[in-house]
Amino acid sequence: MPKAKIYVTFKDGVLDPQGTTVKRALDKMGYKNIEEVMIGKYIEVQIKGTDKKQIEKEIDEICDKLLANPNIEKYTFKVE
Amino acid sequence: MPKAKIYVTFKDGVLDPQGTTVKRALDKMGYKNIEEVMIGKYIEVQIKGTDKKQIEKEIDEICDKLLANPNIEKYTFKVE
Amino acid sequence: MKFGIIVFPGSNCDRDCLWAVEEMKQKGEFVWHDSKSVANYDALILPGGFSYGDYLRSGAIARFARVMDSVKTFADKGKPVIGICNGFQILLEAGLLPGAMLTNKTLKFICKYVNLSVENNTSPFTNKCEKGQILRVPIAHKEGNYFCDDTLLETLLANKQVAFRYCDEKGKINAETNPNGAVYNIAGITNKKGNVLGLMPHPERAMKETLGSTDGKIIFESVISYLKKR
Amino acid sequence: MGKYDIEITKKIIAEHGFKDNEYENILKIMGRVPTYVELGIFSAMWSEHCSYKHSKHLLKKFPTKGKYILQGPGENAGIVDSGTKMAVAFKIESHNHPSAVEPFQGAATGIGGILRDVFTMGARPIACLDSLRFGNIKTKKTQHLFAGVVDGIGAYGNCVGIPTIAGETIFEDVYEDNCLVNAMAIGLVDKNKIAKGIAKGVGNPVIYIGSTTGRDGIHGATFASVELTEATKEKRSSVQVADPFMEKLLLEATLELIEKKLVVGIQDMGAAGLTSSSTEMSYRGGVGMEIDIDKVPKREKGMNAYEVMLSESQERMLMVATKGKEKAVEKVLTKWGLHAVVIGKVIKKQNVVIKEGGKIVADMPVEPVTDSNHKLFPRKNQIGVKPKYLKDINIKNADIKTPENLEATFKTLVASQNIACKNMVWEEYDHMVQTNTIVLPGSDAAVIDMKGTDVMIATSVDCNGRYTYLDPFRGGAIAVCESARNVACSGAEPAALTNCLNYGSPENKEIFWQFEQSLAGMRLAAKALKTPVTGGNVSFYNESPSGPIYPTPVIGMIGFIKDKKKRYATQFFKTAGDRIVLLGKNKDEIGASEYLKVIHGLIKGPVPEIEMKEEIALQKTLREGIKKGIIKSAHDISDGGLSIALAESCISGKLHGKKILGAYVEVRHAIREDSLLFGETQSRAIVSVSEDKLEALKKIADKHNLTIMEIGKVGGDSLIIKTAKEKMPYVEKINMKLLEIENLWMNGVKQYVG
Ligand SMILES: Nc1ncnc2c1ncn2[C@@H]1O[C@H](COP(=O)(O)OP(=O)(O)O)[C@@H](O)[C@H]1O
Ligand SMILES: [Mg+2]
Repeated sequence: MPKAKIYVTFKDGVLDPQGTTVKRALDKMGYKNIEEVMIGKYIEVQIKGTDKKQIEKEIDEICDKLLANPNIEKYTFKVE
Repeated sequence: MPKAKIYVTFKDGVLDPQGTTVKRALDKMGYKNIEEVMIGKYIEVQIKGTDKKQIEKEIDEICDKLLANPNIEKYTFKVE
Repeated sequence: MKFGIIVFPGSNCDRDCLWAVEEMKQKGEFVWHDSKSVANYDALILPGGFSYGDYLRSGAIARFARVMDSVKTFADKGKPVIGICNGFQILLEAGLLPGAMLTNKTLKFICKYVNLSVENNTSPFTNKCEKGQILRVPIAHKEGNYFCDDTLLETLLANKQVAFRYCDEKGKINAETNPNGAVYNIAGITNKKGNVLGLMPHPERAMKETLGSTDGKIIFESVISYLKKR
Repeated sequence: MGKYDIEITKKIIAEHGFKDNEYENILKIMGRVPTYVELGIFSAMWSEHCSYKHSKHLLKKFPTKGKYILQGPGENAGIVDSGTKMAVAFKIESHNHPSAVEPFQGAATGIGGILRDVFTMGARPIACLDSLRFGNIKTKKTQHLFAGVVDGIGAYGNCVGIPTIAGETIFEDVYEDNCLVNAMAIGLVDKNKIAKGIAKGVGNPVIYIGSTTGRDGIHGATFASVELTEATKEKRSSVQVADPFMEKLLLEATLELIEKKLVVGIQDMGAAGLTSSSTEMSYRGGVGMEIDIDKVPKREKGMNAYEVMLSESQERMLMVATKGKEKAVEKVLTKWGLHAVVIGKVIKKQNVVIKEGGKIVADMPVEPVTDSNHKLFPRKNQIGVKPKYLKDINIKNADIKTPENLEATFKTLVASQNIACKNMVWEEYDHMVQTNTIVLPGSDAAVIDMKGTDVMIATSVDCNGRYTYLDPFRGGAIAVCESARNVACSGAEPAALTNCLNYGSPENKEIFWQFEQSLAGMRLAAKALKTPVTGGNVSFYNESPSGPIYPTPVIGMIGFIKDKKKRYATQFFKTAGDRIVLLGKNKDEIGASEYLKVIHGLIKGPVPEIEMKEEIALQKTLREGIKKGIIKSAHDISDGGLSIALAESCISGKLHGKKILGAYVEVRHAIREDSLLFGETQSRAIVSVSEDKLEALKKIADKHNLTIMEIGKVGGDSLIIKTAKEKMPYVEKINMKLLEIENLWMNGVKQYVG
């Protein structure tokens, strides 16, 4: 069955409280090379269908409507 | 600067309440083709360094120690 | 007056809101999220809780509940809608209010009494308050870190949409009195028209001296007075 | 039989952890070699965790009857009468081992389990309490466990909408590798609508509700019955992940089903999952059950009957409904987004019959699997032997030097881990949802209002494991007294208790002695205070390679304030000018104290004496004084002694939005200065009254034969304590600004956990 891999990340300029905290924790743990951490979502969707175009359209739709909040997040995906 | 892309997902057999709930929501919204949803984390780390091996080692370490919960999660990553 | 209280499967302040409405000697009714109409209410409350476990993002799934279309129509007619905590998050996700909610800067759930400064006393929800009045009301949330960009903030200010800001007991507003990292210490906003309020603090928990404060009442009093005049 | 007809070898028997002649008994019960599935069921049901084989005979000795008791031990939760239409269901349970392995999910699922125990009775949960024990907060490991556990408890209770209103948080080295996470839940149930975990009515459908069954937690009950080593951690099959939203759906649906009288019997699938729920429900109803494994909703492909029966996946319920009402049941469940899956039926033969692929894979009599009175049911009549460590356990006061600078001692103590404020814990919990929390965390007991009645419920969880270690009998008695005393400080009458008994391995005779003795102490106190035991939980095998934990019998106490005026007290001072009064007698006791541990580095006895007569006199005085509106604040003296109790009375009001208020105190005494300021002599409390009520208070105390002494006055911005021996002049021992004390107290723990 086709699988969509979806990546949801924060838009530029949106503060990422989790990323900031993890970065600070890593600092404290002695990982001095880490410059920046961004924590987003990785979503895998198993989807029925054979028409890749159609599937991509559907995935794009559910990302836009539900999986990401366009006010603060952006997304990319690939269908395999 | 090198960037590591990290994917954290649940180990097989571990309950994913978020995924199940989102799947149910999509059902209700009329997306009947969606068979399964898994929600994990996607993390981007900007890291200083030139030695790819070394960077990979460091990323692996922070995944294991901090970014993933080895009791229930697994991870993969790639350094770009 | 008749208040409709929208109940999602994971709402958990629905009963508290009903109780608060009844404490104010008003009628209240639960409205199941699958309902088609909310037309026969004078005001709506979207209560706190975890509508769908708050999985994915708080309020993200709730926004698609069937009742939300009629909530929009209700709001478009200029009738008062209050979203408390999770209700606020739902209104944001549904686009009834501008902006978005991020995880608290501490990454932790915070439940405690805070002080709010009333920024605007012309809305249906604050008309009984003095401007700058300080209200003691509890918060209880993990995702209450209100976010908007500078442009939106300017718009909010220009339209007097900021209803409440976190302050200390003397009214001082600064980073220290900001419990969750919200932009501009924002605790509550209204829509442009002023008839939709979203706020993170729980006025329904501050209705009685024995619960720690009666300051929540003034928000309900304001709505009731507004409805009477309408 | 069946496709998993694995040959039962010696090795397989050994792997199931059977001891002594248990396997021989199985052969006698079955009259044949058991199937693999049957063996698994026996192993789970006969594990310590489910069978209580080491403890049952001692638990039976607890007082269990009294004027308030509607449901004693034996059901999913105990129930007490509040005198209103609604009764109070409550229970405590441990989730120690899962939390040690995976703190967030372990603690979260612990809350889930205890909530289900309460709502399966038809009770709507109104509060949770948590009793937590970790190693030293200064270690990375403890900080990690602490953060995860607190986060997990909060995430779960907050989502379901149950306020977590009280608890305790204790740090002692012995818990470093074996933290304790005990959770208690309280619910309200209509007296006429109490549901039970019972199967009745041959032919009635057996319905499965909730989350899917996965491979998680297989043999959890057995796992809870072994010591924690690296090897057992590895062996642990995948961790259970909490789904609080599912719990919320189950809660609402269950209550609606019960309300609509669609339930014959219902029970959650807790320890040993489908196995224990099916056998226990059958046993209570004197019937049997047939279950078709193929119908059970599974999360993973290829799961067999053995795995399905032993899975401990969370958020699942088993219910028996009346035949013909399936549609009505389905309707309620659909409303909540759930499904009713009929997986079997009630049968006459008192056996549990498990089918898979059309074949019978288990067919076993219910009684010997479940009933501890059955002659073949395992029991271990262990006899304890007094531990060797107790030989030289007591110090002589004379060997301990009183510190020169008592103010410095006070400073160290007020910032020490077990005394410092725990607000960062309860602030992660929604403790106000449901708008009934009258006394928020940060006072001796939490008080919850029962709206629309003249009744309020006061509750507290307590235990001092160090006391129980140093003197199991007294420790047990004190645990009961302290929880009752905390409840009395709010003005309530203690009504009943639930207990979570956390110990090391019962196979160790010395540990078993701790168990016997502490239970004897608890019995004594519970009888004297008229607080029967309505149930609880035993958690043995709390050991790691570094040794056993302190014997830790955690008491969860429920009390009532019944009064039209609903008068209650909190621990902090109210008004400048009020008089400060010490209730109870000061004794020369420094043994077992926080002071002895923190300042002198000694974990030594003697544990303070406990005299039930004095304890009862104190509690009666507190209650009467509060009810009559005389006592304005009441705080019992516990960890850290008199000086700490005074300090807390001054500063803790700030957490409740009140001003902090200083105190000027002068105490005459005939004991050591350190005993007076830091000793933990029992049955004492600090109260405050307005000046004109002093006489009235004295009268009440006299009536109950309680020692009472006016020691000072509320006011100012400092805590000043002066002491004097007999006729000598007063000497100032402590004089500190409250802001400084508050700073130390608020940051003692916070500095390590941010
Ligand atoms: N884990 C916790 N959860 C909730 N409340 C807690 C927790 N730990 C401590 N508290 C609260 O902190 C206050 C002080 O606790 P404690 O020192 O154990 O009191 P006491 O000595 O009177 O038993 C109490 O109100 C208690 O409920
Ligand atoms: Mg106390």
